[in-house]
Formats: sequence, structure tokens, C-alpha cells
Amino acid sequence: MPEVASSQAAHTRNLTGETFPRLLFHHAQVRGQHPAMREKHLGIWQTWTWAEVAENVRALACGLAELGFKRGDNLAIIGDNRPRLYMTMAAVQSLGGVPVPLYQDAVANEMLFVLQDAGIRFAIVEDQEQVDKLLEVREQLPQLDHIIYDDPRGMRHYNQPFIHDIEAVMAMGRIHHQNHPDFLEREIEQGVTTDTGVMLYTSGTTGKPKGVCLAHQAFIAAAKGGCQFDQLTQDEDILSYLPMAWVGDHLFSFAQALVAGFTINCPESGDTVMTDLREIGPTYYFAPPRVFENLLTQVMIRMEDAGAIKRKLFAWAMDVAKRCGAEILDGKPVSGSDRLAYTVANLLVIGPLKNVLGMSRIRVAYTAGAAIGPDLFRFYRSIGVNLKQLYGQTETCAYVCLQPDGQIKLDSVGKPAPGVEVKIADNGEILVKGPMLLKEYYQRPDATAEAINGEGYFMTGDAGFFDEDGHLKIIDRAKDVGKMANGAMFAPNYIENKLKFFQYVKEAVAFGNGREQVCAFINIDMGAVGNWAERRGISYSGYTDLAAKPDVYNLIQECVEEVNAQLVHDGMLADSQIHRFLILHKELDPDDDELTRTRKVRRNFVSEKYAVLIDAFYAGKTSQFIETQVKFEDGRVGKVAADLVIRDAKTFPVVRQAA
Amino acid sequence: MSEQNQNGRRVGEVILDLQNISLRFGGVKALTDISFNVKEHEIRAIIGPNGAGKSSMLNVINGVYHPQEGRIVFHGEERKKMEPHMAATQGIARTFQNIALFKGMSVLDNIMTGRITKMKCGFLEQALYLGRAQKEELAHREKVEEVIDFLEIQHIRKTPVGRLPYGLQKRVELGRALAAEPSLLLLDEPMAGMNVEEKQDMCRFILDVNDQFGTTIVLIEHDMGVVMDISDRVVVLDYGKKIGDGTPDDVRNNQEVISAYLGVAH
Amino acid sequence: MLYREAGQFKTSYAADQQIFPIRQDRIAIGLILVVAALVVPMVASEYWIKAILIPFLIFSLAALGLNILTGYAGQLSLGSAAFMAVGAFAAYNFMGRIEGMPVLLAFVGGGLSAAAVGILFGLPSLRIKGFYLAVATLAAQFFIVWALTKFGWFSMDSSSGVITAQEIQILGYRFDTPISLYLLVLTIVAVMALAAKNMVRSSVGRAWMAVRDMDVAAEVIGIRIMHTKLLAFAISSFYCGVAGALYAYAYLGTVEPEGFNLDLSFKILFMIIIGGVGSIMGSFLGAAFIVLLPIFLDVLIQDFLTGLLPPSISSNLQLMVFGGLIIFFLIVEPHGLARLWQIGKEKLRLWPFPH
Amino acid sequence: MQFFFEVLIGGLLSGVMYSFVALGFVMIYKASGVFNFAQGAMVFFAALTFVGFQEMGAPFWLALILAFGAMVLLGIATERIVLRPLVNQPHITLFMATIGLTFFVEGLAQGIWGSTVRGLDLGIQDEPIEWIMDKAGILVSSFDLFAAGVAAALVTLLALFFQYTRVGRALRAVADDHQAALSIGIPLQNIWRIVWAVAGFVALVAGLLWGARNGVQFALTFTALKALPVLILGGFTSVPGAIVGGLIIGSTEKLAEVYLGGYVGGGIDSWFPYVMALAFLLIRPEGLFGEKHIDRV
Repeated sequence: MPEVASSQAAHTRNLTGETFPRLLFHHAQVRGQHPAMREKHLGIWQTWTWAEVAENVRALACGLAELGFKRGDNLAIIGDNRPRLYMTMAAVQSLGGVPVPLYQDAVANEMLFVLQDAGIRFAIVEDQEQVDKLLEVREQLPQLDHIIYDDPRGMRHYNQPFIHDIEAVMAMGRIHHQNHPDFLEREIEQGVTTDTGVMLYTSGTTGKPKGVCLAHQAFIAAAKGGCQFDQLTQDEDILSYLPMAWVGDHLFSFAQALVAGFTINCPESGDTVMTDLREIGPTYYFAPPRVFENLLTQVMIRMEDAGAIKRKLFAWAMDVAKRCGAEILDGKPVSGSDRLAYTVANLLVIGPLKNVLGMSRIRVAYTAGAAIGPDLFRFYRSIGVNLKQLYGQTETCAYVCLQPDGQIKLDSVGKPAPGVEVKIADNGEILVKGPMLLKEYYQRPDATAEAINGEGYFMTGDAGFFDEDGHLKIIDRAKDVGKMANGAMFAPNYIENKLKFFQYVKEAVAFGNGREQVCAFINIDMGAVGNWAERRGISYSGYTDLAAKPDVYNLIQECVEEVNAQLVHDGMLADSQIHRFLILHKELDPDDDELTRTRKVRRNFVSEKYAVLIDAFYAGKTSQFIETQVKFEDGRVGKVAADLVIRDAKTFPVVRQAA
Repeated sequence: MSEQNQNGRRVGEVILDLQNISLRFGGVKALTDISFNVKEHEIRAIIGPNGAGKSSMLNVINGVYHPQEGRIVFHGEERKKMEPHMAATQGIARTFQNIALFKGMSVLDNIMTGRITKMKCGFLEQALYLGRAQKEELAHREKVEEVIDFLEIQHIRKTPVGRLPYGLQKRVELGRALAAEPSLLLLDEPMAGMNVEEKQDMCRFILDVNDQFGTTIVLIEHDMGVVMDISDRVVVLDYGKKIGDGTPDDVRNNQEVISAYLGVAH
Repeated sequence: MLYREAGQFKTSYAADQQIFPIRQDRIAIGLILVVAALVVPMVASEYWIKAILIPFLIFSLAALGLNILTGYAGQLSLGSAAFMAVGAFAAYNFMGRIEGMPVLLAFVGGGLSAAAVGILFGLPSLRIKGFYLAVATLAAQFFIVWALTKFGWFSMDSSSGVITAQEIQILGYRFDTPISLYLLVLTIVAVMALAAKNMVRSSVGRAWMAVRDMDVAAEVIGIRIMHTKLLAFAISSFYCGVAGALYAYAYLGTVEPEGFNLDLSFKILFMIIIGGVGSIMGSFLGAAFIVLLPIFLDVLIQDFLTGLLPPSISSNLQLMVFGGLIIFFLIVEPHGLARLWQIGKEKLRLWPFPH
Repeated sequence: MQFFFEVLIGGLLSGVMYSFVALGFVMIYKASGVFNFAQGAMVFFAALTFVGFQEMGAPFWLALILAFGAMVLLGIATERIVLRPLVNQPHITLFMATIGLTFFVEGLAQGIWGSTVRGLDLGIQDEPIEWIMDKAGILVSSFDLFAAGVAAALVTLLALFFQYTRVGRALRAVADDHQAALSIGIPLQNIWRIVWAVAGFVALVAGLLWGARNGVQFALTFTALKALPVLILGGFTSVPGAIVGGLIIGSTEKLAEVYLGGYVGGGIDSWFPYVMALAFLLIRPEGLFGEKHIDRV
């Protein structure tokens, strides 16, 4: 029997026929003067109330209709988070069309596929830069009829008849609205909740991107569930700075904002996000782990320059926070002296620190998209930022599991969200079902059939398991999960991530599929280990030299053994403890095809390239000579050779409980 | 009537006509019998070796120096003797060779000073800061913010100018001049001392100003590449005398100009 | 450390341009005003009010005046005391010569008279600057004190120019207790400080600073130098004039022209140097410093160093400490206490980060 | 007419005193660009120190040497403590610093030597010289004549010093162009110290003469302020200007007091020099002998 877990509200369905345009006009009616959007522009936070947003959306929608936009048309949105781009989404939905946000930093050729695949007739873009990109590939887009731009700067000489200023489109729309006052109302009435509300393209690790069609009801269900789960109100402030094409931004900045009626805030520019974050002080915040990591690094670097007393005070406060901060946040019992210490630390250091980071008003913060290091996660929780993890995919409106307040486990992604049913397949794959599932992949019935099984479950492609408290733990991509010789589950990513949470480890590649033991390649982090070595007076000439130092080996061995100690407690993964490891003589490099451009390990390529080393692992050798070709930045090719030491790491006996 | 020149700019009528200008300091002749004109919407460059009298020429145009001889016709009216501040009210703004920002003030305040001729409230109203004075102040702030946005200096809005690097100071100074919404903009070596990237930015801003606001620009610049690239017509001065005048190509091929630049005696 | 600015974003220029854009500052200044207006009258002794708080406020006002001229418009003046004298004697004459003259109007009249004299002595500033101008203002200092002493008309023929302030009555209420005088002075100073702040953050203030920082550039962007400088002289002198009137009416009661001598001018100059040139708040800090320092020195010498130093040394020590502090501040922090305050505030805002 | 000449000569001779103070100003200004407001305080300090040493029993020459030593010390300390940290600051800042210095030096002088008024006897009679009285019928004090002689000698001495010594030439180079002087290897700080010492010497001479005339008292510092209008008249950078300016100020203020003062109640010499300087400023801001500057845009 597969495990099944579902929450109490599993079978509520959105039957009210809500669509996003209806939500928008509802807010405009009941809280018309409440701020809906802000954008830092010309030095202040320009504000649009719900009523103003509704008016703008109406003008945009009517203007688009005037240009010939029809029900079922797809409209591409390309740009940074700008209020009028969000408004365009609602305008397009009002007309029964589908907005297709694209990643704005992609080059023209990368956009081309999506633009063709979605049959884009209309595109609304932020500025001249994006217009230029579209013009570059226009020849290959015969169906593209209109380009509308938001920022007129530099656009004076673009006289092409198919390029429009958004202001002009809106002006046109306003006239249209005067002549046909009930046009838009009728259009909105025609919309049904099962219509596709938005199409988001998945990047797809293999093959071409697929357009994920998500119905109004799916995102509304996900948004409602989330709002209810975290008690989000109309008074939240959120900073919208993540790409609009990303499902998370659509959930947080569009769906939830429209469901709960809270305010989204668009930063002035990509460079000013941190300043803008500080000014707005959001109450609800989302960031991928790397943002949190960079912030923490910055905090530590800036504190380095502080005077001795302040540094001591800071260290003390961080100690106190580490000891009891997370517990206090979770409402767990804490001794009186700790509570007092935390109050003082909060007054002197923690409170001001959160304030300068712009986090003092945060009620709920989420992170997702990649695994977050436990130390990092704990740091934010210990200073009282209610940081939680969520789990989901584009196909599930980023809504599968959420961590409930007070029940935060560092290495799980929480419990199934309201209305979501999660089960684990026999091969460990996570299957989900609920109102938030995708309608289909755009014009890809084959892919749709592949992704949703006969019982209506979406196959996430991730492997995971529920722990004893019903929290879901993600192990790896299901297709990467293998079996060891004894039949135990082998999840290389899970192990590698654990290794990479150590600052000294930059990359790790674990092997063990079909083997008796798990062995691993390690790349040390040049910066962190270099620093560490300098502090100890160890001199070295470069990466290869440093990697071969016995001291460095000792350091890494400690990390490996620490991981082993953790793995013992991971039940079905306890057999994956790392028995042997080596430190590679060169850094894995995208230029050498060892990593993807997004810095993911190409497992097969690496195992072929370094087959001698893997053989050496399992042959029990203690060292192995290897010579490798490397490409330098200037394109020259050279060779690195080394005699690599292979070490054994301590493993821990597995205490098996009767299943 | 407007015509289209080779740079695609719509060039209009002559708006500034300098006729036989001579300027002396004591016995020293700074400018001798110089005549040239500036047409609406064009970018006009003044070039010449050091000490050729280029800055003096700008100072004559905006009323800091008063030539002993010659006529200046601006917008069809012959100019009588005037004070420098009157040039500003007539729509002439300028930047300086050595940055002349107000060091004790923020970027925002510096640019706000550029709008001073457009602010009408008296000091009493300002002291009360009610009604009209506040409204005026805020309205001008908005205008200034547009300039800040245009020049992409949002991030330094409230920084004291003294703390800015050189290149940004130059940009702020341009901002102060732009805030006055001038019809004629005088730029005294806007790119001096800049690195390549800063020069490119500044070039882009100058062209954008000319393009978006139709501002007529007279500029002094040493970087010949820049001058030849962006200007419509070039005046060449040497030892206070005009030795060349015409399109960049004309000037490039002018024998006298070439020898002046190569230092050949003549 | 105390600042919590996250979430204090501005959605309008009015909010962004307000005098205290940070909520915590608004709360602090509100508290200070409440304490000054309500708590101080209840708890302060008569000595504190008469000998410290009232002169502190009056000197703050005079320093404010000099700061407008020197700190904002960049015109050094060594004659502030003389403009105070004009204010005091003019107010006295308005009160004495015009039947039923409202006292506040007389103060305004004093200020306006000072402003007129200020413009007169400011005229040279159109041709000269720096210490040349300082010498010109010395002429004002000596000439005015001399004229007030020599011409009986100014003091309505009292002996050697000594005037005794008439009683202050506003709307039938007599200001004859120290507390009532203190509150009157507090109100006037608060209102005038607000007005000064408003001016320096508006175009007139920017024009002053532009002239101060680079007069040639200022003129080229359209600032009328003459107008701007003379306005600075006028407004500065107005402030000094009102301060002078208050000095006579609310502080001393009886004054002679010689009471407004060069030493007083220097004292006010020191206030702005120590407090902060070009800062409204600096005027108050400097005044507090200069008022309190001699008291502190006296206490130090009499109570702690009894017998170690002859008591006669007190006044000389004061001179040395004043002089030394001026040099110290010019070297170490030319923008005075106000800048120190500002740096401290920046630190608090960034806390726990050092920068 | 005789009376006029008597007033004129009296005025001219008191002008000599102003000139002394102004001389100190000019030298320091020329060498370091510092407008030394404390020159008057230095005069007071010098006189008081001299008297102080005399009262302690030191003979004239020893007191003179000791007082000179004190002035040199003061000059060096000023250069080190006040001026050096303020190098490259705006002139107006330096000016204000010397106002601070004024207070400090005044406080220091009285703190050490006490605040009472002292007499100072140089052994020269302050009596009319009879043969001038006989010949021209004009009263001229022998002391005044002596002062004039000292002034002439001092100016000659300074002129020789500037013209013919190495230090003097370096000084003139510095006055012309700081940067250039630096670049040819003239140690600016040494020069400044020497200048302050020389200025201290001039202050000492002025203090002695003045103290002998009017007693050594605090009021001296105010009288010394009259050197400011002298400078404006003569120009900040001109030694002859200081002399001529002093003479003009001295004589006109006396003549004004005598001929005009009566109409307005007297005492106009307290402000007359300033107003005169002011009027002069409006006509010729650079002074009689000063150099004209043109602001470059």
C-alpha cells in the first residue's frame, strides 16, 4: 500500500465560478481606496488603489480589444516586475485571453521558442531593450501582430505601426469604454473558472520547455489555501521582485494578492531591491535560498568591520538567538533566563538587525526552489523571522506542501497544504492531486498524459518520504534515485546537498547505484578553504595543491563523517553513508561540460570522464593517478595531473527499527 | 521651417548668432573677431588647442564675460549688456569645465537649484511652507525626479555631491543644467577626465537630451572621436581666432585646423 | 539602534520632504516640545529658568540668525550683537513712543529695524567676501554700539543709553513671572526655528547655499547674487533683532549698548562653530554648550578644584577653554556638534552594522 | 594750522602703532595665507610677558630675550597645533581658528601674569621735544619720535631680511606660489614657523611701545583690531601698504575725532577707521597695494 496523507479540506472545490478579473473588480468595489500596487518610481512609492488598478485594467483590456485581441489569444509579457505588466495580466484574463510571462533576461533566441510555441499575437514589454529583442526575431514570428511597451524612453524613433505606447493603448481603451460601457463586463461574465488563467513555461531539464496551462480555479484554490494557511489579510505588503514568469511570483504577487486583496510593491530596479526591501519592510516575503544566503554573508562581512565591543555584543546576541530564538518563535517553552537574554539581545542587536535588513515586519516568509542549508534556515528563524519552506511545481501552482507555524523541521518541506492530497508511489516518487493541478500542457496531450496518471495524480518526478510526524522530506529527483546492491534506496542529490551545506564543500558527486558502498568526489570551496588554510599558515600554490593537502583532507573528512552521522537517522537512507571519498584535483566546470550552465552536476558525463577514479574507489586503492584536460577561459586547452589520495570515512552502525 | 541634417536631426533656424566678437582682459586678447551661429536643435562643437579661448567663448554666450566688440543675437534679439543670471532666465544653461557643483548639498538639492528661476514663491511663503510654497516645492521636486530618472542617478539621490566619484558629479552637473529645461545648453568639456565607459554614458545622455527635448547644445570637447561622432557642426578656435567652421568632415580636412592641432607654425 | 525604519516608505513627495521623515524623530521632537512646554515649567527651579533656559533659548535664536547668514549663505559676520542691539533698542522705542503698541508687534518692529540695518551693512558683501566682509561687519559692530550710546534719542534720553524694558502684556495677560517669560520665549523661538527650517529647505535656502558653495555657478544658473545675499543679511538680522529684543525684555530687563559688544558677537559666532555651521539644530546645541560651559567651569573650579586654582582664574580659563574648543572643533569636526549628532544618528540607523 | 599739524602728527604716530600690528598680519598672510586675527592678542601677550619677567626681577635685556623666546614658542606651537591640521581648509576656517586662538592667547596671558593693568617703562620720556616746539611751534613727543624711529628701523630690518637672507628669499617664494615653492624643495612648515616667530618679534616690539604709552592692559587687544582696517586700506599682502595704511588710519581717525567728533558727541575713533575701510573697500577692494584677483569660471 502506498502511503497516503491528505489534509482535512481535501475535497473542497472552487465551485463559485471565481476568476481573477472578478476578484479584481470585487476588490475595487469593496476596498476601492485600499492600495493595491506600489512602485518605487521618481523617488517615491507611486501607489495605485484597487479602484485605480481596476480602471487601468479596464482601459488596457478595452485598448487590447480595440487592437483586435480576442478570446483565446495568448499575450506575452516580458519585463521586470512592473505594475502595468501585472495589470495587463488581469486585462488579458478579462478578455478571456491567456497571459504568458517570459523570463525577461533571456536573449531573443531563447525567447523565440516560447513565442512560437504559444502562438503569440500580442506582446507587452517593459522597455526599448525588450522591444529590440522582439524586433530581432520578428522575421521568425509571422503571427506577432502587436508590440506594446510600458516605458517610452528611447522609443521616439520607433515608428513601426505595430509598436504601441501602453499609454496610447489605454487612451484608446478609455474611448472604447465610453462607447461600449458594458463591453468589458460582458467579456468578464463570459469567463469561467476552468478557463486557463495563465500559461507558465517550465524550463524542463530535458527537451523543449512546455507551456503549463493553469486554470483560474487552480491558482485561486492554491492562493486561498495559502492565505488561509498563513492567515494572510488585505493588509499584507509583499515585495514583487522575482521574475514574473516564475510560478512563485505568480502565486504570491498575483494570485494571493488578488485573493486576499493585499498590496504588491515593485522595486525601482534590479539594483535597488535591497534598499527597497528595507523601505517597504514587507510583512509577507518570498526569496530563494541564495538570496537568504547572500544576505547572511553580507551581514557577516559588514560585521567584520565593526569595533571589538560591537562584534562581541553581536556574537553574544547570535549565541542567545541560536540557543533559544527558534524555540521562542515556535512558542516552545524556554527558560526564564534565556527568555530575558533574548529580550535584551532582541532590543540591542536582533531587532535592529532585522530592521536594517528590512525584515522587522515579516509575519511569514517562504523559501523554495532549492534546498536551503539547515544553518542558514535556522539563522533566520532564530532571529525571529518566520521563515518556512514550501514545496510545489509549476504544474501544481507551487502549492503542495507548506510548513505549519510552530512545526518547523529544518529538513522537511512540511505537511500537505489544505486541499492537496499527496501520496508516495512504490518507487518513492511523490504523487499529488488537488484543485491546483495543471489543466494541461499547451498543445502537448502526450506530455499531459505522461504527467498525470490514470488516477488523476500528477507525478512530480521527485522522490520523497513522510517522516513519523507526517512531514514530507524530499530526497532527490525520482529518476536519479537508484538502488544499492543490497536494495536500499540511493539518492545521490540528497547526500550531495548535505555535503554542500558545509562551507568548505563547493561540489560533491556521490556514486553508489548498484554498488555495495557509497563513495564521493568532493570539490573544495577555494575561498573558504583558502581562508581556513591561511589562518593556519598552510601555504599553497593553487587549487590542485590545496586540494591535496593532508590537512584539507582531514577537514573534509570531518564534514563527510558529520554527514554520515546525519544519514543514520534518515531511515531508508541510512545505508547511503559515504564510505570512501577523494578530493578532485580540479574544479568541476561548465566549460569542461562537467556542470550545466546552471551549475548542476552532469552525473553521467562525470562518471564516464573519471571512470578510473570510480574504479579505484571500489578496488580499494588508496591513491590513483589521473590526468585531465582542462579548458582555460581564453579557450586554450591544458592538462592537469595528480596523484589523488582516496580516504576511508567513518560510518555509523544503522539501528534498524522493525518496519 | 526645419530641415533634416545628415544625423537625422531636424535642424531649425539660427537661434544664436555671434557676430565679430572680440574680448580682451586688460591688454590680453582672448577672442578676436569671431563670428559663428548656432541653429535650433543642433549639436554644435567648439574645439581648439588649450588656451584657444573656448571657455571664454562660452562665458561670452552666457553673459559672464562681456565682449568689447561684436553683436550677439539670441532668438532674434540683439543682446544688451546683461548679468549672468539673466542668461538662465532666457533659457541658457551650462556645465563647467571644473565641476561647479554645490559641495555642501545633496544631489537632489543641487538639481533643485537648477529650477530656481522657475520658482515664484517669496521667502515669507517659504518660511510658512504652507499652501502655495509647499505645492510649488513638490511640483518642482517631481520635475527634478524626472531628470534624476533620465540620468539614471536614482541611487544617489540623497547623497551629498562631495562624496560622489568624478564621473557621477559630472552627470549631476548635467542634471542641474537640464532641470532648468534650457533651450540652449552649453557644455564645457563634459567628458574631460572620464573613462571610456563613462564617456559612452555621457555621450548617450547628450544625444538623448538633444533627441528627446530638442535641446540645442553647444559643447567644448577635447576627445575628437566624440566631437566628430555627435556634433552637427564644429567651430575651431586657435589663439582666440576662428580657423575653421563646418561639418565634422569639412573640419577634419581643413589644412589650417590640421596644422593647428599638429602644432605646425603658421 | 532605536530606529525601526523598515516599513516607513513614502508614497508622496510631501511625506518625503517633511522636516523629520523618520517616525522615531517625529516622536522624539514631539516629546522634547512637550517636556519643554509642560514638564520644565513644573520641575525647573527659578534659577534654571531665569539664568539658563531663557538665555539658552534667546542665544539659540541669535545663533540661528547668524547661522542663516554665515552657515547657509556663507557670509561671515562679526557683528551679530550689534544687530541684537538694534532689535532691542528699536523694540524699546516702539513700545515707548507708540501708545498701546502690542509687544509682539514691537518685537517684530525690532526685528525689521535690525533687518534694515543688516541690509545696509550687508551691501559691501556684494563686492567683498571672506575676512574682508568680516572687517566690514566689525564696522557695524562698533558703529552701532557707538551710535546707541552717543545719541540719547535711541534710548529715549536715559543716562548713557541704558534702557529698562517695559512690562510685557499680551491680550491682557502680564508676563511677569519667569515661567511665563520662559514660555513666551519658547514659543517665539520654536516658531522662528520652524520658519528658518522651512526657508533653508526651500528654494531661498538652496539659493543661499548655492551662493555659499560656488557663487559663480550660482549666478550662471540664474540666482541673483545681490538679492540672495541681502536677503540673507536681512533675515539673519531679523532673527538677531528679535533675539536682542527678547534679551532685553525677557532676560535682562535692563541693558546698555555696551552689553551688545564685540564679545557677545564672538560668543554667538562660537555657538555656531561649536554647534554646527549650516545647521538649525547646531544653533541650539551650540547655544546650550556656550551657556552651560561657564557654569560648568565655575562649578568645577569652586567645588572640585577648591584651593588648587585661584578663583580669579575662572574667567581666563573660560577664555582659554572657549578658544581651545573653537580650534579643536575646527580641526576635528568643522561641522560641530550637529555633525557629531548626525554621525551618531547614522550609526543608530545602521546599527548593528558599522557602516 | 599748528593745531592741525599737531593732531596730524599725533595721528600719524599712533598710526605707526597700527602699522606694527598690521605688519605682523601681512607677513603671516603672505607666507601662509592665514588671516591671523590673533595678532592683536599676540601683542598683548608679548607686552604682558615682558612686564611679567621684569616684575620678576629680570633686567631689560633679559626680559626682552625671554619675552622673545616666549613669542617664538607661541609661534611654533601655533603652527604645529593649529595651522598644520588645518592645511588646505578654506581660508575662512583658518580665520575662525585664529579667532579661537585670540581668546586662548588672551586667556593664557592673563592666566599666567594676572589681569591687572601694568605700567611699562622703557626709560624714554613722553615729553614734547623742545627744539621742535621752538622751531615750528608744534608739540611732538619724544616718545612718539622714538617709536617712529623704531618703526623705520624695523621696516628696514625686515626689508633687509626678506631681500638678502636665504630664509627671506624662501619666504618671498612661498608668498608668490605655495605649490611652486614646495616643488623646488622649500620646506613650508619651517617657513611658517619662522614667519610666526618673526611676527611674534614684531608683536613684541609693538607691545613694548604700546604698553609704554598706555600701560599694558586688556584694552590693547581692541586697539590692535584697528590693524584690520589698516590692512584693508593697504592690502593684505603689502608691507609698505601696512605702513602707509597705518599712517592714514592713524591720522584720519584723529583728525576726524577732533574736527568731526564734536558734532556727534565724540568717540568716533572707535568706528571711524572701520567705516573708512568699508568705504574704501567698495571703491578698491584689493587695497592700495594689493594684487587684483580675477575669478576664473
